[in-house]
Amino acid sequence: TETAAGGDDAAAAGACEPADVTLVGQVRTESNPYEASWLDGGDAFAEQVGLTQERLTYDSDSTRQQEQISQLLAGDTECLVMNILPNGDSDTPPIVEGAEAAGAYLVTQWNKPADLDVTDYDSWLSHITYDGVESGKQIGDALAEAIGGSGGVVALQGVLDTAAAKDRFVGLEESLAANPDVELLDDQTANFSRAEALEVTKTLLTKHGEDIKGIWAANDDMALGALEALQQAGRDDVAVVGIDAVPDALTAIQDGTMTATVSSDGPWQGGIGLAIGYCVATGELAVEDIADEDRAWFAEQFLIEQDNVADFVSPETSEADFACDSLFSRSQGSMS
Amino acid sequence: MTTNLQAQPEARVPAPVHALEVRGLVKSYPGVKALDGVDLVVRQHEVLGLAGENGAGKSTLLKALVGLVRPDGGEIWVRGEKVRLRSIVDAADHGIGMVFQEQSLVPNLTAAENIVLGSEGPGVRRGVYRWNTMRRLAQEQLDKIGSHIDPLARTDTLSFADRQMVEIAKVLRIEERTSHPPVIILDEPTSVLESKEIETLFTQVRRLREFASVVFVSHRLDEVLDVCDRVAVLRGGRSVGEVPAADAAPAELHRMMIGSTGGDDHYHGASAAVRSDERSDEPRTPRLVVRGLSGKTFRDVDLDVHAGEIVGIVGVHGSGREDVCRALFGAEPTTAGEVVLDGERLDLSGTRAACAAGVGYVPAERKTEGMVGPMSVADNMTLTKQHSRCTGPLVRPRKQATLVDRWIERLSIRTPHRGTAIQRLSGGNQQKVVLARWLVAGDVRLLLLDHPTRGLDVGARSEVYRLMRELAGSGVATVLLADSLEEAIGMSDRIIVMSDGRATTEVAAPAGGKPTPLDLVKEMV
Amino acid sequence: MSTPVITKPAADAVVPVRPTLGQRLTSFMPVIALVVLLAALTIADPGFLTLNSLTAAVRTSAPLVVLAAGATLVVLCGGIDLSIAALCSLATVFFALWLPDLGGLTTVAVIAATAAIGALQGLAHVLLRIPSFIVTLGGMSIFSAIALVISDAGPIRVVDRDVTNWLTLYVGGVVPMSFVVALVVVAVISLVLRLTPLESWIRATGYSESAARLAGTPVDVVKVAAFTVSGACAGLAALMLVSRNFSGSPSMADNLLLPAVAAIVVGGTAITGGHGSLWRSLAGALVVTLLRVGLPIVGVPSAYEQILYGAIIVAAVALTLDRSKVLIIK
Amino acid sequence: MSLRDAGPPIALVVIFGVFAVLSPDFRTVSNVQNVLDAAAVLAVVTCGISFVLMMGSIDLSSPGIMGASAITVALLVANNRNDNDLGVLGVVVAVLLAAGLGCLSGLALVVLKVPSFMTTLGISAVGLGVATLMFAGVQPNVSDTMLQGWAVERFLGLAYLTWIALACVLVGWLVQRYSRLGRYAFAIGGAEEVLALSGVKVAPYKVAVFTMAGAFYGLAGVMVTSQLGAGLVQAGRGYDFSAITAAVVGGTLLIGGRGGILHSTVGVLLVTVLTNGLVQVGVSPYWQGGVQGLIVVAAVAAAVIPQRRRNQVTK
Ligand SMILES: Nc1ncnc2c1ncn2[C@@H]1O[C@H](COP(=O)(O)OP(=O)(O)OP(=O)(O)O)[C@@H](O)[C@H]1O
Ligand SMILES: Nc1ncnc2c1ncn2[C@@H]1O[C@H](COP(=O)(O)OP(=O)(O)OP(=O)(O)O)[C@@H](O)[C@H]1O
Ligand SMILES: O[C@@H]1[C@@H](O)[C@H](O)OC[C@H]1O
Ligand SMILES: [Mg+2]
Ligand SMILES: [Mg+2]
Repeated sequence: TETAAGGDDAAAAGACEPADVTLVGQVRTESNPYEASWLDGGDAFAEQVGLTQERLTYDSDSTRQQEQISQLLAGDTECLVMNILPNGDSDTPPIVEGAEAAGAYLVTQWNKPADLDVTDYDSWLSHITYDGVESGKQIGDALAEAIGGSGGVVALQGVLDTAAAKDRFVGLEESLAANPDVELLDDQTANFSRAEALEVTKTLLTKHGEDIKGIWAANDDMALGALEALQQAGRDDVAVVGIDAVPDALTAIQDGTMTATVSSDGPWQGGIGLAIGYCVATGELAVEDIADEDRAWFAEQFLIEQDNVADFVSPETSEADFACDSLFSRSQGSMS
Repeated sequence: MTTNLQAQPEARVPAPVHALEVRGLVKSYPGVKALDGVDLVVRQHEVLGLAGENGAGKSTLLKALVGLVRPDGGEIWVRGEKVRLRSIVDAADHGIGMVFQEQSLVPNLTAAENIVLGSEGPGVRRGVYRWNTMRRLAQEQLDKIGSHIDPLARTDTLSFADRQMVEIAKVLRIEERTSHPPVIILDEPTSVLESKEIETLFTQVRRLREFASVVFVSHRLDEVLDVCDRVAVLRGGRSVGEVPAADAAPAELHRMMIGSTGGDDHYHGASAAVRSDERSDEPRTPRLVVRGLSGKTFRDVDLDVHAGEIVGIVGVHGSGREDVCRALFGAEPTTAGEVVLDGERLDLSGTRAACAAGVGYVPAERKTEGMVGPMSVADNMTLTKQHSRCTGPLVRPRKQATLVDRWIERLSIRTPHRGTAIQRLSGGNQQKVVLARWLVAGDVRLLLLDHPTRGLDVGARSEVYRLMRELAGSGVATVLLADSLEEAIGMSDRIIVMSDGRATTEVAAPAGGKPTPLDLVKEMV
Repeated sequence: MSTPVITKPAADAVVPVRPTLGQRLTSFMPVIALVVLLAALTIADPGFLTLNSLTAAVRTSAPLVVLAAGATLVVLCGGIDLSIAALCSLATVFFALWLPDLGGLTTVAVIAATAAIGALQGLAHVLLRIPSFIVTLGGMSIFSAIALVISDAGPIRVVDRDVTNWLTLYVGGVVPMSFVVALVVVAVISLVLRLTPLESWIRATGYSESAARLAGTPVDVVKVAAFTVSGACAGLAALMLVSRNFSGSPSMADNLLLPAVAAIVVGGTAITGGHGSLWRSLAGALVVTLLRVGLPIVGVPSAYEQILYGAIIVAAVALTLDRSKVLIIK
Repeated sequence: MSLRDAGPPIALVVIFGVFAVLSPDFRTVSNVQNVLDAAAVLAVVTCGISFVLMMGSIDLSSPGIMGASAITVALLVANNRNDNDLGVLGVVVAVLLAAGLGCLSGLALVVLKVPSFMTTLGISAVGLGVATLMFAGVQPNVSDTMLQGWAVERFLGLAYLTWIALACVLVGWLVQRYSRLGRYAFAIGGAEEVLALSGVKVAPYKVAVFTMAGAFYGLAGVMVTSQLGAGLVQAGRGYDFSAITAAVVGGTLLIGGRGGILHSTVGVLLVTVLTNGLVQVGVSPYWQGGVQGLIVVAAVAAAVIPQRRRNQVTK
């Protein structure tokens, strides 16, 4: 008894005609602006090479993600390119192993167990993420500065069992260590959700009242929920920071109601994963030629505040971003 | 007796227009022809009795008359006009209404709402309730039958008999609905009433005759003959004849019902059929000894039942006798007392322990407590004594089939097949299956029977009596909550009178020395 | 008995009892629904009907089948178990945590633990008389909290794959072992029910609890047993997930709750209890799986996918539910 | 209210008391206001589901229906996606759409004879699909001042939304007590077959109840949109189970024919006080869900103790 799924033609790199390549982008849901823009970026890249992208969503449901992928890998995998947002860290290994066994080209983003090494695999071309510790610290520092270096803040955490949530919180702790007069009054989870953030913030506002000078949110959706709560409580003296640079957050920063966010470039993420896969599949790039530090890397990110927000309002991806010879130009270095 | 004292429409116009006429009505269910060409005439201003064995097709016929059963063939004529009754509303518009065999009230509504349900009239304006009007409407109906219940009481807080009164009050609303004399159908309305309530009901029925026609079903044949003007008899889904009530005897009716000259009249002769009495002299330890049993609704009950003895318990509503039975079966918590069965303490913590100890219980509420409706006759019959169909832990379908078929035969249960869902059987036949449940293994030592003959026809009833005696003969101790005082007297060797949760008196009732109903009633009040 | 008083009525012999074609069909409806769905997907995308694809689909369905099978017992008893998915997630964490110490015994230990937890819920239900909906809804949040805390809110890698590897093999090269195990679970439970009094006890409890109790059916024991098996199945499903994901995580199976309940209902088991079977849930789970993986793979856009999913599960139940067994549809 | 119904209110008082003792932050007036404000949306959803539960049916459609209505209202009032500015009319249309979806689940129940568990689950998926279609990848943000004002402006210390919720509870109570629809919904839960025997056609009432429930969910979706200032597909996430929990905890049982709007509202307050109190007393976020589950089970257990009987049926 041996495995039936998958082909034995694994990683026969570079054999595909451009027209034979199948492009698949998979995110959690199309009802989240950031993730929807990711798929749009994928479409843009596909158009650029005269193909279409198959858009898959799994509704934040890990099992469903696995199910879709194993079904996908049971089909024709020879020239299959997948740009995947794993739901959580633990969802990455089975995806990677499935792709490896089937010989499909895979790029993952955001979530990966730290000890899973991309260079151990042939089909898993690259893993891209933003440095969560760094972004958590950057907005922490921005928050500290906004409240004048001292005072109480509360933290809204993301989905507790994701690396993004944990890393960002570690970043906040680093920032707090560097700003000894800023006190963390409370931390609660609002699961990356705007609605939950609204409720939790309301409760925290009654609990800590005037002591709250700032709110640190692990993403912009929660920051926006917190802003609503502040507005409803008639508080305009509280600084709010988030991460993701979603359009609404940028508007809020322009208006001055929000202090800072960190850019995550959805359209670029949607395109770049497919571009890496496409270049390898069509033989323009060989896996062996990808430098080890480009197999798992942090993408460039920017702290966005009122003074530079105008530069980010309409994120543009250019064809040049996806050219086979400049795929890794946004790298900020290898994940340690 | 109620011979035709009331004004009958004597004026015989050439073609008399009947209130209701049925011609050749046919209805089949999978495996059974419930109606096989029934003809029936209901005259204006008469009370027509409908008699027949369990499963003869009475309920089916009546349901067809109120549009609940769509007949396969035949005709229904109302006041000389051929009709098709599509629904109960349709029937009501034709002036036909019915009180069903199984109670049909919404338990969590008030009595008033139940009475006007579906025809609230001025009680609801533009979808909005007018509670005062509603109460008044209901009160009018209740007044008709002289009931004193609070119209705004929730129905599930009422006693069974009061609920029956609510049902009758409800069907009388039909008077308000039509200008013609209505036809009111009562399917076994008395089976759960006390004698006083029955009298009230009969007064009502006689009153109704003045402006309506009534169809009345009961298995108590003397009662049928008492209240009806004429009795029609069904057998096997066919009309087999009719008799004027004035000059018929129960035995004659019974003969028509079963289609042969049946044996002795078990109904009235019950007390005659009593077994050997040699054992009455020497004292023996009773099989069941109850001492000081107390619970929510009863206190300090002492009770002895010997092997082979049938002990009846009588008492009015609220006497607590049902709860004593349930307590002995572990289905009702007790607060004090001791129960010993055959020298061993009986575990009252649950029904399972009771079953294991050889106690059997037949509840009064057959539909909800006695049977599992969608399950087959066979599975209902072997539900308790699983070992009777098993070898070791394994079910043996063949063994079950043989066993069940034997009991179907033995108790003459009318069912197309042992695999038929029990809910498709007539009430009486359902009851036989429930009773058989305790007998299939032959290991029951104490039987607690709460109204075991409720809804049974005369034949089935005497069959059950015979069975009870046979069981007693084989040493089973029986506690009987009888359906009527006569039954209690006829079947019991001893009768305990309960009132207010206490066993007050004990009356011996040996064969040949039976008390009269009057004797008992004296003890009860 | 002496003289027969009641004559056998002639009517009994008239109409032979044989299930009508319609009745026969209703018991096959879940399978028919499955075939129709498969055909529709194949028409939408002819590439869908390949051996590889079917193999992947049944492999995918295995944990869902097991979860649904266990919960079917609870539903047949007239209750519901909303905790299966959370318990399954918790079990993946147990497995990952215990594996280093217990090695080969982990499988047994995890299934025993979830069975015990299931039993505990059953006991709370029958002893405290709390509706199963509430007990298991509470269980759901309690198990999630425990899983979150003991896992330190993150996935735990399973490095030693030897213990779960057998589940990833293929029987005869095509049938995934995990699906075979799921089939065995369904078959064994069904057989045990069929061959022993358990089936009639469970049905009686589901159709009419008070009648069952007054007939001496061990209602409470039956219910606790159903919850225990349901818990054990959650443990087994966890094993399958771990074998597939190489890790345990506190929310891994959480999203399988509604699909599992949908599988039970789509199979035609009455949510009110009494009527239904594990085979029906098996077919239901396959239908649900095909919808979950099939619709996106044949290229239905995600918004339309949800609309289609909603419409199809309702249509499937309309097809499979035997209404002669369930008089009132709530 | 009979003694039988007293359990949940007592539990509410006890839990409130315990938190008040444990946390000075909890027992402030502003926190009580906060609890009431926080209960508003759940109260409206629960109003709708209570009628369904009273019939003995179940309703899992609120996530989808709320999502669809949230996006609809956000796109119809003044917003950043288009030039619509329908104001109150937009709210009405969203509620009507929601009522239409509710009506669909009712129709599927009575026409196709599919259990409500499934029809509402299906309709929820359909609603989410419709919402996702309208969402089209770009967050619709509300700039309508009326809608924004509902969440911000206050009357007697409570947000307008809270007053809307109170009005819903009142309307629900009147419907339940004085309308044929309400009483029949109650009766359907008590003995559906009997209504048919009395010549009442239950199907239209069932459809009407699901339609009314849909309308309540629609209004709740609008309220969430007002609070968040944006139309979210996920506006109704989790409200299905929390509304059922609240209703059951308050004594509107799943078997039907029991409880009612006031019972359910007590349940809503109980659940909201719990959520708020656990944060106030500083229970770790990891444990909050678990503690809440435990207390809900305990509260229901305590509430059923006085009603316990030997041969009681518990499903
Ligand atoms: N819904 C049904 N499905 C199948 N068979 C039925 C159904 N209703 C009645 N029957 C069958 O039709 C026959 C007539 O039943 P019916 O209830 O009319 O008898 P009945 O005369 O009222 O008996 P009882 O005195 O016991 O009430 C019985 O054999 C019964 O099993
Ligand atoms: N006042 C009375 N006069 C004559 N007989 C009576 C009287 N009260 C009760 N009986 C008889 O006593 C027996 C029991 O009466 P009843 O009708 O109350 O039984 P039941 O309905 O099963 O009892 P219960 O409803 O106690 O709770 C019956 O045989 C009934 O005929
Ligand atoms: O907002 C994003 C969140 O939805 C995802 O889970 O992780 C990355 C975050 O930036
Ligand atoms: Mg009858
Ligand atoms: Mg009585």
